[in-house]
Amino acid sequence: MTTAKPSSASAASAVWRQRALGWLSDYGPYIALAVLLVACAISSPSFRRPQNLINITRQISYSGIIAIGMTFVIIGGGIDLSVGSLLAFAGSVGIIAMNHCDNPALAVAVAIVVSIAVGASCGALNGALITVGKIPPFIVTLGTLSIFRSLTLYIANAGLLTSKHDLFARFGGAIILGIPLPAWLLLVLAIIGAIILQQTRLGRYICAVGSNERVARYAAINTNLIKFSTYVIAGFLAGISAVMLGGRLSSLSSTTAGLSYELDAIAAAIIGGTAMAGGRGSVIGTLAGALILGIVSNVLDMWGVSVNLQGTVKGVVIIIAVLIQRQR
Amino acid sequence: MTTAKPSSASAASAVWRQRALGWLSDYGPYIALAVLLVACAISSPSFRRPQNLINITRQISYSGIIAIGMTFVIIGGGIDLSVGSLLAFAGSVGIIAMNHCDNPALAVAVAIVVSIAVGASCGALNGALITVGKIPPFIVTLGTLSIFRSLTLYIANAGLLTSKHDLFARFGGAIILGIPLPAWLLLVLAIIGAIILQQTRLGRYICAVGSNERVARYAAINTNLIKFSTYVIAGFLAGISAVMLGGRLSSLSSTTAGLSYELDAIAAAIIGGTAMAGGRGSVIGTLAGALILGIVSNVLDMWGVSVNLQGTVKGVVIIIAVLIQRQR
Amino acid sequence: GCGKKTSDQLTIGISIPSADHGWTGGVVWWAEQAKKNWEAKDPGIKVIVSTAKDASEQVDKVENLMVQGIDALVILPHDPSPLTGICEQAAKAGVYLVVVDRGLDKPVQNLYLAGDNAGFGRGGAESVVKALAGTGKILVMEGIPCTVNSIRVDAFNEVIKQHPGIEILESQSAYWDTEKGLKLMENYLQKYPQIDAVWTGDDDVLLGALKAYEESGRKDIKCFVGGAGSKAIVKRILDGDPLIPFNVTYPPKMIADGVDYAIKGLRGELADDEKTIIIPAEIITRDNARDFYYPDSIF
Amino acid sequence: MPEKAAAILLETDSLAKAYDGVPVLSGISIQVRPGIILGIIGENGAGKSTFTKCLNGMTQPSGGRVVFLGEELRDLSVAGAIAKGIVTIPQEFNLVSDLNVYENIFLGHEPRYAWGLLDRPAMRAKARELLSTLNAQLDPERRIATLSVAEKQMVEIAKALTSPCRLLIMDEPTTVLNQREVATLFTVMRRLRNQGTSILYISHKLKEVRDICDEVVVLRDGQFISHDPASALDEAEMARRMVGRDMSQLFPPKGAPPADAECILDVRGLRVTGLLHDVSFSLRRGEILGFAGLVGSGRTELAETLYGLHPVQSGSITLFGRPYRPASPAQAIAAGLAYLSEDRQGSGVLVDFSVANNVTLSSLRQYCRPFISKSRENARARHYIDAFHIKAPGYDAPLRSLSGGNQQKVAIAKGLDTAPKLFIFDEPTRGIDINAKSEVYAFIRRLVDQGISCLLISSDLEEVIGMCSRIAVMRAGSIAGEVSGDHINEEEIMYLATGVK
Ligand SMILES: Nc1ncnc2c1ncn2[C@@H]1O[C@H](COP(=O)(O)OP(=O)(O)OP(=O)(O)O)[C@@H](O)[C@H]1O
Ligand SMILES: Nc1ncnc2c1ncn2[C@@H]1O[C@H](COP(=O)(O)OP(=O)(O)OP(=O)(O)O)[C@@H](O)[C@H]1O
Ligand SMILES: O[C@@H]1[C@@H](O)[C@H](O)OC[C@H]1O
Ligand SMILES: [Mg+2]
Ligand SMILES: [Mg+2]
Repeated sequence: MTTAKPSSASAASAVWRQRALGWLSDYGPYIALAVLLVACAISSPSFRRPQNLINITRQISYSGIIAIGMTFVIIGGGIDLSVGSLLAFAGSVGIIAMNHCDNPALAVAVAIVVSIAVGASCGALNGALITVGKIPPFIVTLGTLSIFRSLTLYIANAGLLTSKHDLFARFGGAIILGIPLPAWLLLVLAIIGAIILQQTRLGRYICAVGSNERVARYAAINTNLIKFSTYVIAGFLAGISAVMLGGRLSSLSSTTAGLSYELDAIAAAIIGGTAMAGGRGSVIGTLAGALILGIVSNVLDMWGVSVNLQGTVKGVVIIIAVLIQRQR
Repeated sequence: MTTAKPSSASAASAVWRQRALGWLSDYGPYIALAVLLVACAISSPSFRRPQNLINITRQISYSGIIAIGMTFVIIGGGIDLSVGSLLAFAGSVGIIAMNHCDNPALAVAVAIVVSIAVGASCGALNGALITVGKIPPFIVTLGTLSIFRSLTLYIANAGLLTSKHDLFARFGGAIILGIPLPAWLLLVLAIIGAIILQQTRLGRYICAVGSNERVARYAAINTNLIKFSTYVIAGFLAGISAVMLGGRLSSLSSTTAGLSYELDAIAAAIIGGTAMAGGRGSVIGTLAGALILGIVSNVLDMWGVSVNLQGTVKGVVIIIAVLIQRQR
Repeated sequence: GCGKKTSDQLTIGISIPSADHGWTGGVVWWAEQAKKNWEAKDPGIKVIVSTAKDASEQVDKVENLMVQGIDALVILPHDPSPLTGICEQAAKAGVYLVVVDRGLDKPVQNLYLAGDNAGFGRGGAESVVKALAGTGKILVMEGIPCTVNSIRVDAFNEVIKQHPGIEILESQSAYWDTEKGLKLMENYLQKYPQIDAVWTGDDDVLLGALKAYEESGRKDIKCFVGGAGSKAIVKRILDGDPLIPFNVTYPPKMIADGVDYAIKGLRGELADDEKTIIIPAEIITRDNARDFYYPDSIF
Repeated sequence: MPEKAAAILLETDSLAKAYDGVPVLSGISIQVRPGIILGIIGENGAGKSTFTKCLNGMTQPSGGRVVFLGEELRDLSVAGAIAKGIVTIPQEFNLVSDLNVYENIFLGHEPRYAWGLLDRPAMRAKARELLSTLNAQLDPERRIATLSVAEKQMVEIAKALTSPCRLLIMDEPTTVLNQREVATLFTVMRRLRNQGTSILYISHKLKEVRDICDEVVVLRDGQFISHDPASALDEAEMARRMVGRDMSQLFPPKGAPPADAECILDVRGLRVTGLLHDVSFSLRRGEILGFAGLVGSGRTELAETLYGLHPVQSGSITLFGRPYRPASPAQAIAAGLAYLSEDRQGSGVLVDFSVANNVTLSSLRQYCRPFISKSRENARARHYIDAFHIKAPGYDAPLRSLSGGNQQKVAIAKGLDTAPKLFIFDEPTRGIDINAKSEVYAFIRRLVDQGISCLLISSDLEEVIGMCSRIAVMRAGSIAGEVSGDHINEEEIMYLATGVK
């Protein structure tokens, strides 16, 4: 009996091809980021100015912080369309609360605590409707997207809510070691997020639930609690982002604050390698995804591309980034 | 050996409860619609005026037509976030094309053909990226949402595109037997859609692919072709909706036409009983879902509810409508 | 005007864009204000406020108002062409029509009430020219693309063209949005080493642009010109901010004025020849800023 | 080698398949004559399913040729295979759970009216007819989601029989069927064979292979081993060729618990709405209590209730001397229970997770202080890989790349890692090969010897009889009776399970 061995040359090349693709898929977002950075720096002198790079870190930080939460939600098998509206709502309530305090330091503290508390509670509401109410996440958060925005308009009379304390603006605009505070926060939160995701039980369980909820339930994981927690995390981070954004402008527009941040956050997570179907993803990848989006948008301004066409470039970047990773 | 029979009383009541819930879930949208209609008619004299009811049918028809396409896409296991932008793009190209014709009748024909062709082709692009490119539908259509809108802004210089033919407005505003043309179209398209979904192989295959793609593939169904076709259908219907909307307004705004129609369409489909995860759904249910949303929005106006709070009511309606159906 | 209904119950419908940015937020606020004031003052009057996120929704909303039997419609159209048809229908049905701010394609209205958009653009341009003494590099941040925006930008460019010493570095849309203005300005500050003046055509955007400039620590820009007289900017003028020498009014209160005119019109208190009322674009400077400062308004 | 008949239906020539460059099949050259039933046997991961997938278009071979009716098949698609008359009943279920029975049976080739619309009455009638030839009482209108595993298998078989078929591939069709259902299936298979259809029949039940097959091919590690008439091989010889050495004893010696062993589990009058009615039994330390019964008799539900997955309606449970009413699997595990589920991929293992991460899924708390210690996790995984002879590229390989039997071992390891005192096995050897089976049996025996008690649910009567000293038989949600000691035999169990002699 002759056993035809697969030609070893072709097998070896297949192995290499496979490895290369696997590698591309694992490190894809980082390679893309590096290539993009170099290309932009070469093509635009304004782009490579240190201050511009610092600006980019701040420009991405608000939706980037939200994208971290989105990463958890998506890995857990869900989606949260409400985070943008939630940012506006949490921030508005925070500003209203702070304006009731006369002591500036206290007022800022109140804004921080209230915004984050509102964010986390509204996230908990999403989570409860999804787990206890057994309604698909897309629907729940589509509903609360509308509800949170509408409540914001209502409490702000559809206008702008302005903080009466200058300290709030100084806080939101703070620069530490040359880097803006929100950018620091983004970095720190991303590191904490990465540790939670990779090194803790919660993170492992989130992956398990997103990968196959039934298996997770049979493995004695409280799947409802895990899913619930991802929405609380997302809401909590939306609250943090709201404080930073409100502090930056010392005010929030009830109509436009956070508008369509959810789409940017989802795009960042996906570009960063998180699987839309859940079960797999990385917070640092999301950070890279947010940077890619931010750099593209920045360099288009630097190149003077018509704003009308910027959406096309953004859309193409999203699709291509994912296309490259899917080749595995 | 005696086999303990289940206590027949409790078993019977469980069976009844099961049946009642199953029934509620199957006919839920229609019952909700009926209850809503009666409640609104009783509570608001303006609501029950015949002209108002006719107005509602037109008001829902544009996103309703899109919702039919969305139903196919969702049942097939996908999602199409780009339909709103696609409406704007297809309609804008249609108006530009028609303005090149001098004969009014020919111009209207050109607008119809071009809009529908652009809609179907862009739908085909979505479908190709999803099936051949193997990119998740959410990502592809998130990208094309951005791309189609941006291209519309570009060709329209971010402004308004106005038809130079009055016939177009007369066509879009046509009333047949007391009912507006787009409402007729919605009805006819829904019936055709329902027949396709329930009585043809295509419809059966869409359900199969949405329920379990692997199984469908092993049943020798060309799953890519089936998924592809759902996006073409969605694009085609977005094209039809674009013509009707353009005709109605005699113009299209590149910035706002069709904006967030995708969310209304998704909401209508889900309220109408289509399963977010695919595999199950009904076009007539979607029609009921669109009517529910349209009636709620209309009656809030009639009741004089604060405009800022209308979003809250809409969000709550979406969530409750689905909550009732999930009780099965 | 049409029928003189003094003693009758009058229903006024207001149809406006939803608060998609600060100024429209102001419009919504003033519309609610008009409703509150009139209904408190005159039991014979009912005001219904209706907002719409885009032109096609606005058509639906006007239909819904008409079903409710309005006697007058005060409308600030999203865009002229899409709303012309339905307004024509309303006028035919005998509704007293007041069009505010953005005009229609056909003059079917009883009264047109608007700010001076051309004057708005011109005023901005002239003050920039004056501050730069005829030479310098400027940036333009346009608004949401619509008629109002193009009238203003065209008028602005018209004036600038006559001053060859002034170079427009770039003209992009900031969508009348503070955050977008902030980001755009941050990027421009990196891109252009020398900027002499900025015209944002809107005070919301101006707030963002100012913030970016202040944070950059640069000192080259001589003036920022916005417009519409938002309370935040008027306050800074009042406080003597050297960067903001000037502003043009464009009061969102015009929607409330529209309601007043509609009621007068219905009651036959308006002269029949009063067809168009242009609210002049008033120039705000440090000297008269106090007259334009409404701390209680939301805009 | 079998004597050559006039014509050859199918011939493979040096067929090879590699996944990601790793060869899983090489040099397979086999001839299939028309009108025979050819058994294909081999250990888990031997490449049986892969071989059939190369024939039915589900995957493309990476080397060699397939010749069907004298024509070489190239770039074969599933549709192409079906069109040529190559029909498959795959190993994992292939039904659309949102559609009903008849819609599934005709999926892909629905009868239609002249104008293209579906002919539902015809589908319904034909489906009913097909099912009755299989002796399956099943309403064609029922949704797949509501069917039991065995019912689904019947639908699967009916589906395969709708298309005209020259080569029928059956990948472990009987794992979920009871003896009567198997007998019906065999009747159908013989009928098809007599009509000229050839059948490739894959099974780990060697007795069945001997009963039904005309010829037998043995694969081992992706290599062809032998092709003989079935009559030439007995079960021991089949097992020897599969494994490559002598298989002495499948079942370990039975050990009875000491007479004075304490009762650790006592269930009295247990009721679960709609599922269980008045279930009572008890279990002593170091005992294996078997649960037999027809499919759908409620054994899985009983196990799941003990594991905290269904709310108890009434009745009492005493576990280790304490009242026990679990509200969640977490409470069950805390009380010392482990449960191996019958639905491996549906609720047992995460196919995207690595071996290590699967093993620690239920016991992760032990590896956290407070961060997960990956090295301890990996060490643990290596331990199980060695102890159970799990064939895996490494502890970090995703389960997706393991064969069914090896996935099953990982699932057992996962339960074991919670250090249970009572282990419930639900169909522990479903779909695993004889070698792995004997390992699992030995393994269960070892657990019991260490004082862990077991409930063993199985539809394989040989298995419960071989392993248990006492067997509870369930019927329609309650316990129909118990057999023990010398009374343990198939007749007695079937009598209790069906209620007829
Ligand atoms: N899609 C795949 N990717 C990588 N490896 C695979 C894939 N499918 C199967 N394998 C590997 O190929 C080998 C043969 O698998 P196959 O499923 O054919 O075995 P089998 O004989 O059917 O086993 P079982 O009796 O457990 O069903 C196994 O080692 C398995 O790990
Ligand atoms: N989702 C469902 N909906 C309705 N009935 C169901 C559902 N799942 C199972 N059943 C029914 O519940 C009963 C018990 O099913 P199951 O097959 O789990 O029992 P079992 O005794 O564990 O069988 P097995 O021998 O396969 O382990 C069956 O009659 C089955 O038809
Ligand atoms: O929305 C516009 C506003 O921002 C501008 O300042 O004035 C005119 C309005 O239409
Ligand atoms: Mg197999
Ligand atoms: Mg079972």
